[in-house]
Formats: sequence, structure tokens, C-alpha cells
Amino acid sequence: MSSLEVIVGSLALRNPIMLASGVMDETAGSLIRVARSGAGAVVTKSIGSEPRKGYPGPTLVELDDGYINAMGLPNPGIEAFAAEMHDARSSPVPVIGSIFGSSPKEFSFLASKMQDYGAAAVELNLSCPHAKGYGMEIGVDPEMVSAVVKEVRSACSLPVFAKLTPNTHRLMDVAKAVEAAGGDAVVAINTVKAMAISAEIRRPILSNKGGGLSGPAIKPIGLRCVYDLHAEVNIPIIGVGGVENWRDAVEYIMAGASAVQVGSGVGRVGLEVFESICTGMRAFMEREGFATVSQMVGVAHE
Amino acid sequence: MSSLEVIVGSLALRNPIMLASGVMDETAGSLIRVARSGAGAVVTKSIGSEPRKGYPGPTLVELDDGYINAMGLPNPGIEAFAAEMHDARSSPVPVIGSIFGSSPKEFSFLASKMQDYGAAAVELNLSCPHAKGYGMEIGVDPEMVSAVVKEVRSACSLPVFAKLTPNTHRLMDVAKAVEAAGGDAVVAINTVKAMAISAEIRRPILSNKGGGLSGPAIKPIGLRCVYDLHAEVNIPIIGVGGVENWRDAVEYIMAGASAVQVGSGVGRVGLEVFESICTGMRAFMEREGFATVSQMVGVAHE
Amino acid sequence: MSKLRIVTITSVTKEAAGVTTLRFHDETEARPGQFYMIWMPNVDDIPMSISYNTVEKGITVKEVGDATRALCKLKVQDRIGVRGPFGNGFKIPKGKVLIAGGGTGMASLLPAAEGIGDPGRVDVLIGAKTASELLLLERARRSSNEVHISTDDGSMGKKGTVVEMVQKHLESKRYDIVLGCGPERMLSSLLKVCDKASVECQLSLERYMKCGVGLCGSCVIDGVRVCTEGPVFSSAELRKMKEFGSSKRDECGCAVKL
Amino acid sequence: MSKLRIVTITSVTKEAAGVTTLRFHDETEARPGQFYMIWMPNVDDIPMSISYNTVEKGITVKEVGDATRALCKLKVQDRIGVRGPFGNGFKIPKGKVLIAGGGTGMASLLPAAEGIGDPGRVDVLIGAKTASELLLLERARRSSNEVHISTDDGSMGKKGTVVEMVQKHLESKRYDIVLGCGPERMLSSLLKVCDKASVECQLSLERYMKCGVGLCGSCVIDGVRVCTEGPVFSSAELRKMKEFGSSKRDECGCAVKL
Ligand SMILES: Cc1cc2nc3c(=O)[nH]c(=O)nc-3n(C[C@H](O)[C@H](O)[C@H](O)COP(=O)(O)OP(=O)(O)OC[C@H]3O[C@@H](n4cnc5c(N)ncnc54)[C@H](O)[C@@H]3O)c2cc1C
Ligand SMILES: Cc1cc2nc3c(=O)[nH]c(=O)nc-3n(C[C@H](O)[C@H](O)[C@H](O)COP(=O)(O)OP(=O)(O)OC[C@H]3O[C@@H](n4cnc5c(N)ncnc54)[C@H](O)[C@@H]3O)c2cc1C
Ligand SMILES: Cc1cc2nc3c(=O)[nH]c(=O)nc-3n(C[C@H](O)[C@H](O)[C@H](O)COP(=O)(O)O)c2cc1C
Ligand SMILES: Cc1cc2nc3c(=O)[nH]c(=O)nc-3n(C[C@H](O)[C@H](O)[C@H](O)COP(=O)(O)O)c2cc1C
Ligand code: FES
Ligand code: FES
Repeated sequence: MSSLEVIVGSLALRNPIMLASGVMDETAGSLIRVARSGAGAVVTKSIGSEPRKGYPGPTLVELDDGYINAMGLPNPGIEAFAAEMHDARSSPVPVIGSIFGSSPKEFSFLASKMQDYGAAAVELNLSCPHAKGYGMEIGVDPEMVSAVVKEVRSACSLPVFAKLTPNTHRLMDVAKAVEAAGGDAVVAINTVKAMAISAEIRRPILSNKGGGLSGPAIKPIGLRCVYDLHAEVNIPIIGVGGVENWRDAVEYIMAGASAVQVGSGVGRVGLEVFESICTGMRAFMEREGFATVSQMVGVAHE
Repeated sequence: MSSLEVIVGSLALRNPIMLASGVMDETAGSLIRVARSGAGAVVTKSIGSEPRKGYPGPTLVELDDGYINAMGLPNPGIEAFAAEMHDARSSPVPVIGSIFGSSPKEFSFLASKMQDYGAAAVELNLSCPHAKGYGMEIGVDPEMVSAVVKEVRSACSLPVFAKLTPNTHRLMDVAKAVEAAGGDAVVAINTVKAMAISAEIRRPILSNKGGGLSGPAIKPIGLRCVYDLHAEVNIPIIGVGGVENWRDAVEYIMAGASAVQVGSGVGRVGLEVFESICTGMRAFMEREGFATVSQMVGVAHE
Repeated sequence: MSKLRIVTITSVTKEAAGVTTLRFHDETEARPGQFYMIWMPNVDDIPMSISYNTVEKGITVKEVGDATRALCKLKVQDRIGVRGPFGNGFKIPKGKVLIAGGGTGMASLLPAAEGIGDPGRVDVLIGAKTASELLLLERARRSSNEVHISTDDGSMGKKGTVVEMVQKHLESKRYDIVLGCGPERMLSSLLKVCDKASVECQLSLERYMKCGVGLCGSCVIDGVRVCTEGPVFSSAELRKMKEFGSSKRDECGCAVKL
Repeated sequence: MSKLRIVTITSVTKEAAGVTTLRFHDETEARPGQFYMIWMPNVDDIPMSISYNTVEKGITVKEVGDATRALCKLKVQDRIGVRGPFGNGFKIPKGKVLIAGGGTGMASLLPAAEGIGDPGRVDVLIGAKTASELLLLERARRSSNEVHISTDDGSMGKKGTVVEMVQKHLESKRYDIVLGCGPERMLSSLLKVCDKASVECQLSLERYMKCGVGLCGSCVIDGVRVCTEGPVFSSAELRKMKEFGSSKRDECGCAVKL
């Protein structure tokens, strides 16, 4: 029987379908719930140094083929999150701590906290405003990204995953910077810059005006990023963006992903999304003669 | 009764719904057909210096919410296109000549040809490989774009529209470069870099592997670009990306577009897309008390 | 999937001090106990129970902060956005139903009473702090032959809480189900009272909601999403929830005592 | 909308020198005269008429270049991609039908004959250069009581062209419609012959196709998209087309004489 087990960096996972950051992952209860629903690993909501309320509503727009969200990074702050991480230890799968900051120092501080809390790895959300610049994202600047990864690398011994933004033509340079700085994996992609407008109300729907597009609408974009990344970097790639069935997951893996994450699919399909992807993927692998997931990684390049 | 007439740069249009470049616009017959179907203006397929066959098939992947295409810029070349432009003179609406090149000189050569042929304006397709670089698009480099627009500006007296790629974090810089170089309008957006993979065949579907995403999937991305551009440049903006009904068109206009273009909608809805958008938009304007389209331009910023 | 729609307010009714019902046309089918996310442009997007469940839908809003205040100021012809209906709603079994509402809790319970459509099958108990805050009494009387009132200060009906009334009723009469909505402290006493009397209940909870569609996780109670798996929970579900009646999450996701 | 599906070849039949029929399972409903875009991985994506219109669909491929050659080399169990069915297909009126096919043109016509399902209502005329290139004769005889053959060299059937045969039949018998498919020069003579006899015809055209869905414009003839508004056109439509029988477009979109 085909096996879904994978090793991503140094993390051994029972299956390659992880929960993406920002979706049902702010509390220990929800992390454990998702883990029990069949995910191979769960990533926490991105946590910052201080509690943040996020933006007023609307923070989400539902589309036929995805969502646009501008939650505004609400989170209880790294101190209060200690309790959630403590309770999340009973999770049957690894809990990866996602963090965001505006400087290398802030990232490394948060990473070492996540290590203290028992996280299995840290995921750096690089899609937040670049403090030095114009509100541009850190993740479009290879030097800034390199500095963040280096600092985190030296401050903690956990595997370091860097989550990349697709909103740049420099994605490959950024990924190479992650690799050179000692990052253990890249996670691609975060949401795509987007907006929804109400013709009757005559204004953007999200209170923040702009937001990030996720779900099936961005799957072809994420797939392209992962495919291109696979040709450029040698560290593992974790694919995210519009995965909601086994076929999506297999496509990402064939493009070069060692594992995938599911965000919007939790809302669009339900918590059964993890189990149904795994079941479908295993059936596909048996039909097509793949014994392990790693045999599928990157085969679309051959 | 509300009027749909608009003036974009110096072009007077009977309505703001134009045909986008690359869709049913390689021959005089199809340009006239689309014009008669109700478009306010038609843009030709992007024409280069030499005939090009484009890529082998598959060149198109159909998705639930759009297409991914990599046609490979097939076109008969600027010399052979003279005959089409000649016959297209019987078009009831302006014919805008789209051109692509790999250097400022090539662009200006093509633009002056289009002027000779009687085009009402030229649209610069800036999403082609940057000859000097690594196959990166010209449109991600503000200096290159500035050089192209200046050269075209001095070689011809037609209105110059610069069509921008969304595949960069420097879109605003590029648009400002167009404005500073004397461009008359920006057109946003071209397709978004994407890919489709077949799990069974284990390879990318398009023969070119990568392609460009269009249709409803990218509407929120185009809308965001137009909204952001409206705050940054003072020249008119022509919105493109996923427009297929009056609501889409109104949203683009409220975001800041003076006109919109329809590409994928021609395939997804049919040639009646132009008339149905115009009818719906006029009804909306009467219901909501807008006498002219220009009263709606950018109202989502208020 | 339930996308945003823009609707026009067709009537505004003041129910009590600081409580207003807004009606608007929306043809979507809803079940009693479901809710909308209501977009008040330039202010916020908040959950509101469906208080009238005909095509001319209604919400009954109590002013407690910016968004509810702005909603209560709306006039006929103004526009709001609605998403939904969201959530599971009440599952009403055969037999005799006891409805127990505190405050605006009645807003989500009345469509249940009206949905049953048999005034002999439903008894309604309404609680309020004081007479002037009592809500929707006349509507309740149209859908139930037996409506009783309690106020904390005794200014109308029985003096005491609605839970005390429920307890009395359960002692004297057989009910197949108790439906409840109101402040969570009230609901947690209600569950205890029902458990003691061995009567099933379904209680509608409130949690901080942002997305409304089961995605963001801001509304979870013990890992369960109130927006999609609730807001109505059965006795069995409620008994398992450690956070029920004891703590909730604020906008940041921090746990706060109730 | 018709998305790509991967199908497995279930049978391979050699029809004549350089002509092969491939069958595969595809449950999509198609009308006679419609076509698929066939993806031959690592080679190309090309239009092919549906030559068997049951759930076990078929295409009949003539080797003319890279993609058709690769298709003809496929074996049972190999996989190809299919998109479609695309195009309008034949609209078959009541009454007597004359089918006239040249070369692989028969591939798209036979499903029409089979669709009529009454061998007494359909006469079939098949033309080929020479006997060894004659296609699908036995299948034609199963769906028509009257099948006639012509070859350019007289090696089988009447010596001459299929259009000459049509002319004779139109002179001697009443038909309500003529359905034709084959090289465009043949089709343009066919239209003239039908016009002269005042019999309506529907002819299936071929143009360079890339997208298949009415988007790219590579298949236009006089501004009409053969992939979506065709490939089957009526006499009235064909008479208006200046490019019909005279020119077509190559891969670049350049006009070339036929
Ligand atoms: C499923 C559900 C149904 C509800 N039905 C009704 C109803 O029918 N009538 C009614 O008057 N109220 C109802 N509420 C409560 C209502 O949503 C809050 O009173 C409202 O959101 C307060 O917003 P505000 O800006 O006016 O006040 P704020 O000053 O922002 O907040 C006041 C308090 O309201 C709560 N609150 C604020 N925002 C939210 C939010 N997004 N989600 C949940 N709670 C929030 C918090 O406890 C907060 O402390 C319901 C809540 C839920 C979850
Ligand atoms: C609607 C339609 C139905 C068809 N049905 C059949 C059929 O049932 N059986 C059959 O054998 N052939 C059919 N054809 C023709 C078939 O598509 C071409 O023979 C095939 O595409 C040639 O490809 P190639 O790579 O083998 O040859 P190439 O060497 O690439 O080309 C040979 C010639 O084929 C034509 N051609 C090439 N590519 C295309 C294309 N993408 N679209 C249209 N024409 C092309 C051109 O005239 C070209 O000069 C049909 C064509 C159309 C438009
Ligand atoms: C509601 C919501 C909240 C999100 N919050 C975060 C976050 O806090 N940190 C982060 O790195 N990504 C966040 N994301 C992005 C997702 O992790 C993911 O990269 C993106 O949604 C694409 O995947 P999907 O299509 O499966 O949703 C969020 C996405 C959504 C929809
Ligand atoms: C099949 C196809 C071919 C295209 N060819 C061109 C082209 O030659 N030049 C160009 O500037 N844009 C081209 N585009 C991009 C469109 O003009 C447009 O910018 C994009 O498709 C987004 O609009 P839409 O969603 O309405 O299709 C093409 C798009 C498609 C789908
Ligand atoms: S409000 Fe977002 S999950 Fe419930
Ligand atoms: S093949 Fe593209 S329009 Fe017909």
C-alpha cells in the first residue's frame, strides 16, 4: 500500500497535508481539532510581539472561487500564546509556530519564544510591512529576507520555514536568499494582492480596502511559483494556494512541493478536507504506481 | 438618459467597453465583427516585427473561473498586418494597434507603422522578454519602460497606451515612469503568471509550461491594481482582467478606470458580452443617478 | 457559499429603549436560529440573528457599541450589506417546546416559535432586567398560547430570572425540548436546570465573529466554530465544552472570563 | 465550458494506409459534426472530428504531420487529453439526406448518418483519390441503404470526383439537405452544385485552431469563428464568406491561398 509519510526538512509527517497559517489556528482547541481531522501538521496563526485586534469588519469577502481577506493579523500576542501552545502539546501532529515581525530582531525574539513553547518548527510570515520602507512587504526584498532568516537561524535551533509572497517578480531571488541564509524550507504562496468593490455602496468592501486573494482562484499562480522554485532552490518547498482536493495536492507535489498546506479549503470544503485529500491521494498513488509521496515530488519537471 | 460616451486620453468612444488585445483581433474580419457586436473600441493582437507561429499546442487551458494561455505571441508580423489594418478601416469604432518588441527602437518602429496604417492609438504590450536581461519582462523595469515610452512618443503622434503586467511589486513605479515619459494612458492588467499540471500525464499542460491567467480569477487582482494606480497617476487608466458583466465594468470604473477591456469574456460569455455590459451599465447608471461614465470614475476612493 | 448582497431598509421599528428592528427584502431561505453578517459601510461587519424569517427578513439590534448604534440610526431607503444565512439553526423535534429568551435573545427564538406554527405546542418565557427592556412580547403572544414574563426588578411579570421560571415550568409540565438564547451566564444556568430535569435543550451562543464562514477561527469554543457548527448547540455538545459559561475570546483571540 | 480530460485508448484500428481510428471512453454527449481538441503530450493539441459518437468515442486520424503521426502510433492503454466537444454540429432536418464525404471528411459525417438511424433516409457518397484510400465503407453501408463510391483514378467505384456524383444524384432524386465534409476546394464546388440544384447544404470546414473555444481568433473565416460558430455552416452562411474556398490563415495568422 502506498504511504503518505513524508519528511520535510527534518520534520517527519504522517501525511503531507498541513493546515495553513491563519485558518482555525488561534487557539489550542482549534489546532487540536484540525490535527484530529487528519492534517499532517498544523501551523498556528501568525503571532506577533503584542496583542492585535486586527481590522474592523468586513475582513472577508467570499467569491465563487475563493476569498479576499484583510484580517489585519489579529492575534493574542506571543506572551498570551504561551498558554495555547502549552495546551496544543496534546496535538497528535507537529505544531508549527507562525510568526511575523517588522525587523530581524523581532522575528528572532518570536522564534525563540516559539521554541520555548515547544513548536516543531517556525514559519516566518514575510508578508508584513517592511518597517524601513514604504509599507512594502519584507518578502519582496532578498536582503531583508536574508537578514531575517539569518537572525532567526542563529537564535533558535528549530527548522525555519520562510513563507513567501507571490506579489513580486523577485520571488526566485528571495527564495535563493532564504536558502543561502540557512532556511530549511520555503512555503509558497501567501495571498495575492486583491480588492473587491461594491457597486451599490461605491467603495471597497473590506474595511482595509485592499486584501489578499486565496482559494482556487490562486491555485494556478501558486503552482507556477512552486514549479519555478523547484528549478531554483534545493531546500524543500511547501505548496499553498487553492488546495482543496487530492488532485490539487498531487499537482503541487508534481510541481515540486514536498508537502502542501490548506487554508481556504477549510472554509469551502470543511474540516473533512484533510482526510478526503489523503484518501484520494492514496488511491491515485496506488492506481499510478507511486509507493511514496517523495517519488512524486517534482516529476512534472522530467 | 445616461450616456456611455467617454473620452480616454484624446480618444472619444461611444462606450467604455473595449476589446482586449489577443482575443479575436488578428484579422480585419474579426476586428470589425467585434466592433459591430458593440465594443467601444477594439485593440489588435500584439504585432511584432516578424511573423511568429507561436507555441505548439496546448496553448490554452480552460478553468472554472478563467483560462491560462501561452499562445506565444503568434502574429503575421507588421508588414503583413498592413492589409488587415487597411480592411479594418471600415470598423465603426477606433482600432488601437497593440505592438510588442524587445527594445525601444523596435517598439518605435512598430508604432510608426501602426500610425501609417491608420491606428487610432498604440498600445504597448510590455509583458515580453526583456532582451538585455534574463527573459524577465520589460514591464517590471521602470527605466526600460520609460525608455520605450519616450522613444515611441517621439516616433509617432498617436495616443500611447502602456499595458502593464501585474507580476511585479513595482507596478506603481512602472506606471509613474509611463506618466513621466509622456504616455497617455496605462492599461492594467495583463495576465498573471500561472501554470496548470496534469496529474495523469505528470507534466505541465501548456507546451510552454508556464502561461498567463485571465478571466474572473484575476478580477480582484486587476481591480486592486487599478484602485492603487488611480491614487498614484493622473493619466487615464484602462482596466482589464475578468470583466464579463456590467457589475465588473462598474467596479473597475469606480476603482478608477476610464474604460475597461474584455478578453476572456468573449470566450466565456460570447460576442454579446459587449452589448450586455453596456445595457446593464446604462440601467445601473439610471437607477443610481449617474448621468455620465466619468461621474463614476474613481468614486470608490471618496 | 453565501455572497454579499446589498439590501435596502424597508422599515425601521423601535422595539424598546436602544433596540430597533430593521426589515429588508431578501429571498434567501433561512432556518430559525441562523444569523447574517451585517455590513454597516464604513463601520463594521457584525453577526445578527434573523428575527423575521419571511422574504421580508428582519434583524433586531440592541445598541451596545459603534456598529449597533450606527445600525439603529438607519432610515428607510438606507442600504446595508448582508451575508448569510449562516450557522445551523434550531432543530425542532416533535412535541412540546419551551422557549426561554433573555434580552435580544428573543430575536432568534421568535422565528422558531413562528416556524412551529401551533400556539398550543409552544410556551414562551421572556426575561428582562426591567419592564422597559422587555422585547417582542406581542409577537410572542401571537405564536404561543402561554407567554410568561419575568423581570429582575419585578417591574413586570414575575420577579426573578427567566431560568427560575424555566425551572418551575419543567417541574410542573412535560416538555420535549427547551430552546434558549440570551447572555451566556443565563444559558449555563439554563443547561444545568434542564439537565437536572432531564430535558434536552438547544442553546444559541454568541462569540466574536469575523468571517462568519468557518475560516478565521475567531469564534471557536473548545475548537468548535460557533459560526458554522453553531450557533445552536445541544445539551450533549454543551456539556463537553470547557469554555461554555466560563470564558470567551476577544478580538485578539485572548481568552477572557465571562 | 469543457475542461481537459485524460482518457485511455481502448482500441486502435487501422482504416487505410495512414489512417487510424482511436477509441476511448468519454461520457460527454456530443452532436454529429462536433470535434475535440486532442492533446498528444509533448507534441501538440489539434482538432479532430468525433467519428464515433457513443460513450466509447472515436477519432479517425490521417497522418499528415507530427501530431497526427504521433497519434497514429498510439497503442491501447496509452493516454491522451481531450477537450470538447466543440462546435455546432450538423442540424439535420426532416426528410431525405445526402451525405458527401471526401477523404477523412467521412469521419465527421458517419455519426450524422448513424444519428439519423434510418438507412432508408440517408444516401452516402464517398470519394477518394484511389481505392486504397477509401475510408469507412462498411460502416457507411450499415447506416445507409445506398452507398456509392468514386475514385479519382477509377480504381474503385465511379471514376471522377464525389462532387460530380452529387450533381448526378441531385438531378435524379429529391433531397432535403446535403451534408458535406472534405477538402475546401471540394466543398466550394459542392456548394455551387447544390445552389444550382436549389438544395440546401451544410458543410463542415477546417481552419487552423489553437484554443477551440472562440477566444484566440486563429480559426476565423470572414470574422466568423469556425471553432464555435462552425465548423458546420449553412449554404446561406457560406455564400457570404469571401474567404471560403479561396484563402485560409496559417499559424501566424497570415492569409494563404487554398
Ligand atoms: C450569532 C450571533 C447572533 C447575534 N444576534 C444578535 C441580535 O440578534 N441582536 C443583537 O443586538 N446582537 C446580536 N449579536 C451580538 C452583536 O453581534 C454584537 O452586539 C455586536 O457585534 C456589537 O458590535 P458594536 O460595534 O455595536 O459593539 P462593540 O463596541 O464593537 O462591541 C460590544 C461587544 O459586542 C461583542 N461583539 C462586538 N463585535 C462582535 C462580533 N463581530 N461578533 C460577535 N460579538 C461581537 C463583544 O462582546 C463586544 O465586547 C449576535 C452575536 C452573535 C455571535
Ligand atoms: C474542425 C476540424 C476537424 C478535423 N477533423 C479531422 C479528422 O477527423 N481527422 C483528421 O485526420 N484530421 C482532422 N482535422 C485536421 C487535423 O486537425 C490536422 O490534420 C492536424 O492538425 C495536423 O497536425 P500535424 O501536427 O499532424 O500536422 P502539421 O504538419 O502540423 O500540419 C499539417 C497541416 O494540417 C493543418 N493543421 C495543423 N495544425 C492544425 C490545427 N491546430 N488546426 C487545424 N489545422 C491544423 C494545417 O493545414 C497544416 O498545414 C480536422 C481539423 C479541423 C479544424
Ligand atoms: C482568513 C485568512 C487568514 C490568513 N492569515 C494568515 C496569517 O496569519 N499568516 C500567514 O502566513 N498566512 C495567512 N493566510 C494565508 C494562508 O496561510 C495561505 O497562504 C493562503 O490563504 C493561500 O492558501 P489557500 O488558498 O489554501 O487559502 C491567511 C489566509 C486566510 C484566508
Ligand atoms: C488567448 C489570449 C491571448 C492574449 N494575447 C495578448 C496579446 O497578444 N497582447 C496583450 O497585450 N495581451 C494579450 N492577452 C491578455 C489580455 O489582453 C488581457 O490583458 C488579459 O487576458 C486579462 O483580461 P481578461 O480577463 O478579460 O481576459 C491575451 C489573453 C488571452 C486570454
Ligand atoms: S467567525 Fe470565522 S470561523 Fe467563525
Ligand atoms: S480556435 Fe481559437 S477562436 Fe477558434
